[in-house]
Amino acid sequence: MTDTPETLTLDIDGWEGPMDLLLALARSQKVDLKQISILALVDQYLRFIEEAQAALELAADYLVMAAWLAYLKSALLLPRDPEVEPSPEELALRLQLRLERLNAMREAGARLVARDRVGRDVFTRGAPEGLRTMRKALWQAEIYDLIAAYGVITARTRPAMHIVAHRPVMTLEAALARVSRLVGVEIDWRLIESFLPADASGLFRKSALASSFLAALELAKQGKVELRQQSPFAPLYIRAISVAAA
Amino acid sequence: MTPPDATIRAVEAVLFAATEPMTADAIRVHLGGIEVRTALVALQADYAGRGIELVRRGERWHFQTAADMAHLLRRTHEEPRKLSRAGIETLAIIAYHEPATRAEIEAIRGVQISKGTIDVLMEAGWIRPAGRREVPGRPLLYATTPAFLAHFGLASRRDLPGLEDLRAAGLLDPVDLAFETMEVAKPYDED
Amino acid sequence: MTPPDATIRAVEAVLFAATEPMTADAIRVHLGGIEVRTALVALQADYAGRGIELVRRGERWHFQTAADMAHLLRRTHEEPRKLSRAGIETLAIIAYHEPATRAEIEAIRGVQISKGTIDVLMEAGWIRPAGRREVPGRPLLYATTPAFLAHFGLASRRDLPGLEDLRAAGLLDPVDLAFETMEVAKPYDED
Repeated sequence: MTDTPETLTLDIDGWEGPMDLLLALARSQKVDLKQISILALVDQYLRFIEEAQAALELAADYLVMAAWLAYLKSALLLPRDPEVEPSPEELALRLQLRLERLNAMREAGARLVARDRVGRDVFTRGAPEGLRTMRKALWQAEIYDLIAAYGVITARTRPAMHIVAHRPVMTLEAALARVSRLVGVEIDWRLIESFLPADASGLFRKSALASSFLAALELAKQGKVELRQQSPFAPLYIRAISVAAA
Repeated sequence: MTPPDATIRAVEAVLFAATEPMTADAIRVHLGGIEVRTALVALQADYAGRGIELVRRGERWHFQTAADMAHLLRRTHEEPRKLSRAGIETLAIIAYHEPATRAEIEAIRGVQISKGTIDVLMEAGWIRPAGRREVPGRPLLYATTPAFLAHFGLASRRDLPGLEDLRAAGLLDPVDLAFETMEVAKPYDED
Repeated sequence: MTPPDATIRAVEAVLFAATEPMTADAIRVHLGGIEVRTALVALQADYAGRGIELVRRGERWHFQTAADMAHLLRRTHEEPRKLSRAGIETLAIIAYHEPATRAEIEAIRGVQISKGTIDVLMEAGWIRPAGRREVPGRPLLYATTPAFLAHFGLASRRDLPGLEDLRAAGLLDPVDLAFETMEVAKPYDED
C-alpha cells in the first residue's frame, strides 16, 4: 500500500470499490490520514481514473465517485457560498473520516488475523476422548400413589351389583293372578284401580297399579279381557270378555 | 509444576496436539533431531497423579485422561421424573397380581398399555420379566423386583394393603368418582 | 508438579477430554454440581510456562499448546481457513462494532458485501445473527461468537487489539455522529 500513484497499475479490479482506491491513494501521501490533503487526494483520484478510462471500461461507481470528487474539488476552490449545505469543508471532512474508519478496520483486521490462532499457531488436543452425558430418568412414585392407583382401578373395574334397598312392590305375577281372578267374577266395566288391594297406599299402591296395568295388557293380549279408555289419561276400564260375546 | 525445560515443553506440546500416539523417534524427527527420551521420562513423572497421564503403549507415547477419571467422560446425568398415571396403575396391578401378563394387566386396567409404560417400569428397575405363562402364545410374565420393595419402603409384597384395608381407607371410593358426582350435583345446588 | 486435589484432577480430566471449550458452569454440571472456579484458577497456575496452557476465552476454558511452540507444530498442521480481505474486514467491523447490520458494514467498507462473505464467517462459527435493529426494514444484526474469541485467542471482546484506542479516537462511532461531535468541538479548538 506504499505504492506511489505513478506505479499504480491501471487495473481497477485490484480495488474493492472507489473507497478502497481512495484509501490506497491517501496512504500514498505518506502522512497521517488526519493530515492528508483532500484536494491532493481528489487530484490523484481524477488523474488515475482518466488514465484508467483510456485503458478499460470503468465501473459506474468509480465514475460516480469521480463526478462527486470533481464537484467537491470545485466547491473547495471556489469562494464559499453560505447558502449551500453541507459546506464543501464538511463534505471533505466527512470523506476523510470515512477513510480513517476504513483504514482503522483494515488495520484491526490485519492485527486480528495475525494473532495466535487456534489451528495455526496454537493447537487444541489432537485426539480428545470427548465427553458424553447420558441422561437417565430417576423415576419417582410414592407408596400412597401406588395403593391409591390400585384403589381407583379396582373401583373402576369391579363388577357392579346393584341392590335395591327395601321397597314394597307387587310383582307382575302377583298382579296377573289377582286381576284374572277378580275380573272373572265381575261382568260390567270396572276401573282398573278397583282391582288394587283396599289397603294399598303410597309406593306399594303405585307399584300395584303399574303391575295391574301390565297384567291387564297381558290378559287383553290373551283375549281374556277388553279395555276401554275414552281419551288419553282418561280413566281406564276393564271387563272380562263373556263367552257368549266371543 | 516445576518449570519444564524447552525440550520437555516441546515434547509436551507435540504429544498434546498429536492425533495419534507417537514413537520417541517420530517426536525426535518432528523436533529437528533433538533427543527426547529424557524429556518423556521427566514428563511422565510430572503428570503422575494428575488428571492427565502420559502413558507408553508399546513404542508409542500419548496423553490420556487418568484411568480413575475415566468415569467422568461417560457420565450419566440423573433427572428425577414422576411416573405417569398409566405407569403407576400398571405397576400397582403387577404388584397386586404378580406374575401378570400384559393382557392380564390390560384386562384389569380396562385400558390398553403402551410398550413405553412397561419400558419405563423396567428402566426404573421396579419390574422384571418373570418367565412365560404356558398358554398359547406363551406371553411374558412380569413381576416386581427387590428394588421395587426398597423404593416403596416395603419389607415384602405382603405389606401391600389388602382390598379391605383399601376400602377402610376410603380408597375404593375414588376421589375422581366423587368429583364427578359433585359436578353433576352442582346445577341442583345452584337452584 | 504439585499433587492436585480431587476437584483439580477432575476439572483437568474433563477439560482435557472435551472437544469444545467449556464454561465453568458446564464443567460444574458435568461433575455433578461441585464448585470448580478455584480449581480452574489453580490449574491455570499449574500449567503456566508449560508446553500446554489452560486459557479462558470469554466464558469458556480450554487447553491449548503454548503460543511459542507454534514453530514446532505448524508444519504438521494445515493452515486454518484462509480469509479473503473482504472476509477479514467484515469480521473486524462486526467484532469492533457489534452488533452491526450489513448496511453498517457496507457503509464502512464503501462497497457492497457479497452474501458469500457473511456465509463464510457464519460457517466458520465466528459470527452469528444477533436479533434485528428496530429501524425500518428491521435489518439483521451480526455479532461474534464464543468460537471467535477461542479461535483468535481473546479473553474477551475487550481484548480486541487497539479497541480502546479506536474507541477513544471516535473511530468506532457512526460517521455522521463523529462528524457532529467534531463540529461541536471546533469552537473550543480554536480558542
